[in-house]
Amino acid sequence: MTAISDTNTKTMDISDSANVYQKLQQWLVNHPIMFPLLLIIIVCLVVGTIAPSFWQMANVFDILRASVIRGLFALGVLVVLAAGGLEVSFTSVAALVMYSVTMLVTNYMPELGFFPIMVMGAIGGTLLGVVNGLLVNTLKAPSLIVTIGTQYAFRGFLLTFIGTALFMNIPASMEQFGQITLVTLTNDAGFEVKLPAYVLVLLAAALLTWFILNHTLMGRAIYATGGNPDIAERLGFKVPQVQLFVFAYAGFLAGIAGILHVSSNRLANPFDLAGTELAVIAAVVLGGARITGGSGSVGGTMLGVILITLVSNVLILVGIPSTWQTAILGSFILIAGLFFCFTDKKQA
Amino acid sequence: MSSKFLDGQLGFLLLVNALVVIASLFLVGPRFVGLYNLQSMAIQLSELGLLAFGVMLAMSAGRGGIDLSGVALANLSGVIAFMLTPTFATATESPLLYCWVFAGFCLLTGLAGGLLNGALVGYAGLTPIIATLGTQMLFTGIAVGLTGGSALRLGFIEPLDDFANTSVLGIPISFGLFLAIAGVLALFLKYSSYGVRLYLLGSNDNAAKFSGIKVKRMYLITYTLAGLLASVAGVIIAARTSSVKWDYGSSYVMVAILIAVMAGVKPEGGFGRVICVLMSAIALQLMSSLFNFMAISNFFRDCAWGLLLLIFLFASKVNITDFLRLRPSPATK
Amino acid sequence: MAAQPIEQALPTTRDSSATAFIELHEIHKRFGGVHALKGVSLNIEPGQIYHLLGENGCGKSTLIKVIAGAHPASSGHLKVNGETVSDFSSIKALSLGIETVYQDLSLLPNLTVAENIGLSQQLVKSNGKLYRKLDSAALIQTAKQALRIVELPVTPTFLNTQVDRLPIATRQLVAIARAVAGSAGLVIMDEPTTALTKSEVDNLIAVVRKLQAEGVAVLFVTHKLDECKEIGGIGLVMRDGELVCQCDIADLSKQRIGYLMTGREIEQGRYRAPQQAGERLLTVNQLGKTGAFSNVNFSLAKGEILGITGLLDSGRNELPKALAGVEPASEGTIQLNGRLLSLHQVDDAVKAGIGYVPEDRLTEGLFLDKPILDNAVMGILDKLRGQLGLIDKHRATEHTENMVNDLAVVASDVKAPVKSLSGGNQQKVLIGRWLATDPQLLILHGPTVGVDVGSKDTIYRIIQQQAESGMGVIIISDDLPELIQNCDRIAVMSDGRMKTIVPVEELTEQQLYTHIASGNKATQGVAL
Amino acid sequence: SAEKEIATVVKVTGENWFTRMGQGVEAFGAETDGVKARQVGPAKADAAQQVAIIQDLIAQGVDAITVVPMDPSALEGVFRRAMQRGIVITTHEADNVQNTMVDMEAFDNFEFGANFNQKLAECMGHQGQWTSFVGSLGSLTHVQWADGGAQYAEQYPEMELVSPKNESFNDANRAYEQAKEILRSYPDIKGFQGGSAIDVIGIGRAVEEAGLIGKVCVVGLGLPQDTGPYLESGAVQYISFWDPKDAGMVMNILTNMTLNGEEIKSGMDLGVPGYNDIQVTQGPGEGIIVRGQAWVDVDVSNYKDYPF
Ligand SMILES: Nc1ncnc2c1ncn2[C@@H]1O[C@H](COP(=O)(O)OP(=O)(O)OP(=O)(O)O)[C@@H](O)[C@H]1O
Ligand SMILES: Nc1ncnc2c1ncn2[C@@H]1O[C@H](COP(=O)(O)OP(=O)(O)OP(=O)(O)O)[C@@H](O)[C@H]1O
Ligand SMILES: [Mg+2]
Ligand SMILES: [Mg+2]
Repeated sequence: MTAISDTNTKTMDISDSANVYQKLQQWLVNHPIMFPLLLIIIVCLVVGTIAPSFWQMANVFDILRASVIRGLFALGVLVVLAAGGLEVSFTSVAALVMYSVTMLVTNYMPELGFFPIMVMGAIGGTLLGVVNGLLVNTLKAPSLIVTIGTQYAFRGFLLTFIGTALFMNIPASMEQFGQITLVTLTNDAGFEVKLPAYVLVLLAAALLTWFILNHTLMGRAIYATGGNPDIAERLGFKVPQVQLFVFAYAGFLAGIAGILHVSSNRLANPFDLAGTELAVIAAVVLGGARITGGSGSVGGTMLGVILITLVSNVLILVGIPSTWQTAILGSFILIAGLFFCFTDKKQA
Repeated sequence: MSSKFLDGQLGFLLLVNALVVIASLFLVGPRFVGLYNLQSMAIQLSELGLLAFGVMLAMSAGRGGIDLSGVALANLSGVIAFMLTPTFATATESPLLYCWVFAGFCLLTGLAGGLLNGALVGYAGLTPIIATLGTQMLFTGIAVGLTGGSALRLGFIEPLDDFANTSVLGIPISFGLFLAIAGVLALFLKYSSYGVRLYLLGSNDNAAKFSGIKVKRMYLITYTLAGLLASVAGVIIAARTSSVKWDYGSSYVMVAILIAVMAGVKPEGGFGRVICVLMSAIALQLMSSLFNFMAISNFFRDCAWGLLLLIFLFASKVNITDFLRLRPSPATK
Repeated sequence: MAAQPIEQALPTTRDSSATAFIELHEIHKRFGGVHALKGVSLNIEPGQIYHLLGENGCGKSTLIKVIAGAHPASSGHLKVNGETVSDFSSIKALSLGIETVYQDLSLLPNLTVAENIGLSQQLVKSNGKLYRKLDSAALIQTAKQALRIVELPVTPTFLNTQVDRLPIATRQLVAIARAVAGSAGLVIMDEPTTALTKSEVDNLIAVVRKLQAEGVAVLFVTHKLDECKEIGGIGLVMRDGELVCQCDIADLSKQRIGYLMTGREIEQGRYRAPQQAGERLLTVNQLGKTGAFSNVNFSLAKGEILGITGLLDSGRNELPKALAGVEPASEGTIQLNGRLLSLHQVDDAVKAGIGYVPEDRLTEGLFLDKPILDNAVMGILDKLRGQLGLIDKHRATEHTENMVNDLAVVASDVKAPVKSLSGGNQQKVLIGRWLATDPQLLILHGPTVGVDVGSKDTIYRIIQQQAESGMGVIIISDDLPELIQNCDRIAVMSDGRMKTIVPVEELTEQQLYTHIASGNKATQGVAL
Repeated sequence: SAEKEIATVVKVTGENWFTRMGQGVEAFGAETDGVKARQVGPAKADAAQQVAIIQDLIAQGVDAITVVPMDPSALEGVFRRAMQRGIVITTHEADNVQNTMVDMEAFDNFEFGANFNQKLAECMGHQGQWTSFVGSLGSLTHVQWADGGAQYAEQYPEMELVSPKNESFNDANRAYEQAKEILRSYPDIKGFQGGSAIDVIGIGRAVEEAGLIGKVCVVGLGLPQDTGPYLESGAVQYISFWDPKDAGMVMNILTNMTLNGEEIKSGMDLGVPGYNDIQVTQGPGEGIIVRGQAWVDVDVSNYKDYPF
């Protein structure tokens, strides 16, 4: 019947009337996740050919380790983005949580185990996230602008009322957790490369997020809201509830990220993390999530994160001064933006 | 196009300004409204104000419009001008010529950067956030790359320094320029067909397309204007600090947005008045100086800015659907 | 006409409240100043089929949105199965078994077919709570069943297709599938057949019968009387937000319904004597747009009014967009006064002297938040330039006030936002804007959709006036009386081709309908 | 007014370094009568904010401003204007500023850099690859230390300087990442010379995690308490620093002397340890440069003696 014949012809007149190039296009359109993957491969090949020392396990470990914090942030941003919002306050959330929790524990219960500390961080982050959610719901303003506001408010609060001093004497449990290693290699140069255990946290978070997005009603509700809030509302999805959830979840991940940041750095510095927002959003966008909401996948986001980490870590190897990193990231974002615009047009 | 001059927003802003001034008189004393302080505030105001105008234009054009790349472009234009100018004029022999050439290159860079933003938003159809986020990093990155991250000193160039700091009839020249630009911009937005179309476009870009407004070109022009304004800010910054650096004023992005929102510019587009932006910029400058006078922690000021932004959002009535989808999603009709 | 006695020509509707599935009592609905529902009372009984008839903008969609819990009623109350429902909401309606196919289909563009069909049920199961596991298996099952009912394929590829990649007809079927998926007590369909072919419609009717047999009530909103008659059931006629008749559809003649809907005998009388073709204005040659229409040829004389009609996917919506440069044609030529036009954007068309009043005035036509003034003069800004090339506000205001008077727009002040106007007046402002550009060719797409009787008449007279003064006019509409009353010739499109162009004098509605029906596609019922 | 007001403007408020400096400023204010001394600074390391603060201080009509510039060149203009209005301007860690009356350096920056490298060279056995870090290329003194170190190293042909002046942007984590990169790119690296106060922390961590303690030497600027753990673990051998408290004090002393029109001569004793025999030289502009010998070398044996 017409409906189907239509759909078929749609796909057909692409497939048969198309040369390889168009097929590739179409394939990319259907597999947006391939975009960051391709970029990663390109970067690796370029760097690898210029500097063979790039091909070593050490690199993989380092990139994984360096991806953890950014990865956690990115998952939060992904969820908010999928629901059609935008969030830039997560670094402030993380900083506020990590510094106050660490300080609290150090001063009053230095013996506390790592798990309870992590939980405290998660709860703290979630609460701040809820504040974001409530504000977005009540102010009915673009969430980018709302969270810019809270970003400053949270940071200002932290530095005005809680403290500004960097301190090293963090709780033993945190320090130890940062040290736990999964694998230790001794590389040809004779020094050890460790894969820290906290990469597992990112793994767990990724799995959790994937489950929420793909196997819960909330997940579908998130995409529905991102796709078209009015219709979602009409079909019985409680949009405000979705808003609240996504921001709370982003806060939750930010809180955990903060705690991990402290225990891996073995110091608590309230000035840390600020200013890394854009790189994170860049990662999510590179991973194929539309800034206009309703799309995005965990896999893509993780690839985006790895891509960003790759770019900001390996430039020294190929002798590009680190000063050009920002420019390269910027152009990557634009490329990604253009690419996905193009695929959108293809679909329409 | 047609709205009475003194609307609620403007009245409100005037009130805020009055209150701040009165408060400062009590808290700091007449010194606060002394000529010198007024001048120094005016000088500080100019660069921020120009960036805020850029944000206002982008927001008014709708489609989730915003310009995150303003400061980056301002600094980049300074850097590029610094590198190119010496090939045409030397500061020591012909300072005046040097300054004009410098300004010229700044504006050219601003023009180019603005065109890039405009092309990305208008013709390529990128969401303004992504486009200007990308260009922000790109501009910053180029500036860092070119300068290796360090500041470049212009040194003392008389005319440039005068432009930034000396006053005619008590009005600092740079501020005078800023006021002039504001005036022209206001007139232009209210009485030119571009202005009328801009606000129509902002309020419904689909209808704009159907009624023959050249939407793409409108975005191009709008973001180019924003770029130009940014580069003027770049000139003022360079003149004021007699140097150029990639990360100067990294706190301006948010403050510019704050000024715009305080001024009642609707983030979903279609509304925004120059006079209001001017007033809210002044209000912010007054408060910030007041804080400095009272030696209030600068951290607290950040906090206060954040809260202010939220409060003003609360005050302004914003349409719910626009923050859920920054661009109206294709109707299922 | 407010206190018009409701005709109760139906035994079933007496003392039915005992058996009624849904009872509405004195429902009112206001949007800002628009009073869309003015005290509607209605009983809906199990296994009964209803046809909600009425002019555009009379409140049909609003009524069903209230029943479906999408809009809270401004006043009045609503009972389901005898008990009054408090805080009625979409999810509540769904859980009570009220399923809806909205006029805009209300599909989620970025979700798959399966999800669009199956999710509502899962929501109902968890009664709105989102912190639940998604039962993918059940979702697929529901989707498959529903798709089978409407005879769509159940292949995984189709199930996982994103809805915004489907053609409109398929989307409509998906929306219907969603409605019949659940175990419904009432299925509401707001103009479900606009895009369907005859066979699809027949299939739909079969579905409806099945539902009826299962004791499900069905409420159709439609403009297509033949469909109603074929299906049978109770006709509900609305006029300007009021329910003016509930009676067996079989007992209602077209004329009768026309009278009930409009409150006056619809004079088939034409507005003007047919014109003998004057000087050639527009020549369209081999015009085509991939996926929409192809080799369309026709011409238009100065002062002539040409009607274009056809099914929704016949290309009748894309052709005018091509002529207006909104979505330019991909092949063929357009000549105006013998001058060859190249239309890449609307502005080209405007400059060439073509005006296009789009179909949806709310999203495509007007800038609702902006003053009438801006909306009215935006087309002629360049003409309003004063010294320094700046716009002369006085002349702008003057111009707008003249327009408001000429077109009898009911408005307090030209600085009031257009959204504060009533539907008809909004439409007048929109037309006024285009007349201001004094085009040689004016294209009106559904000029009176959502416009009430009074304004309709005014708008027709304006159109005629312009034609008299030598302007060429094209009206795209599926409101056949409208076409017959206003046009000199009527072109019928189907399958992207221009099938026939018929001079109107030798044409009745019935004949026109058969023209639409003919063509290789079988067709659905005649439009009223 | 009877009481003179001296304002000290630092790069950024809150960091331990400048908190310590604030103590010096307070102490000075306390023990000097007729002078009101306070310290202010921006919330963010942003030159624009520092300029704004100074501009407002001028407007407030303070008698003297002494500044630790975020970015010296960005301040020339505002300094000149301040002095035109008869306000005394002095600086610290900015011996290239023209518009200042006195610039105070705790020591000769090249000597300081050389001192780092001397320690490093000893530790490395005067051979092998080494590299240097700076907070940012913008911060002059860091660059001077790196250059001073490089100059000193030239006398040992076996010592090879690789990818010099890595920017840590005053972020321990960034320094850490950079150090790891270096370790991978130059497997035979033997020594690191840190620039900003947190560089050694980041580098130390990298060395520790790479299990290279004892194989690689790390020296640089650092604060005893912050660097303590790494001194203990042996990842960091030496840190040097000058006591920001004393610096803050001396800045204000010199500023006060300038206010009172007292002459500042070589050999003077300012009564602060490390500044008992100051060297005065002509600066790039009108002003003079005052140097002390106020640096402290610290290793695991004695870092506990310094409570900051
Ligand atoms: N969301 C809304 N805001 C303001 N007015 C509205 C809204 N929805 C409907 N209206 C107005 O309410 C009246 C009834 O609209 P409704 O959509 O019910 O008409 P309808 O009978 O469905 O017309 P059609 O046959 O064209 O679908 C119209 O005047 C319309 O302009
Ligand atoms: N949002 C609004 N704000 C203020 N007044 C409004 C608004 N919407 C409608 N009105 C006014 O309320 C009155 C009733 O509106 P409504 O749409 O029912 O008129 P109508 O009978 O449909 O007229 P028309 O035949 O032109 O559609 C009109 O005078 C209109 O101007
Ligand atoms: Mg309807
Ligand atoms: Mg109406």
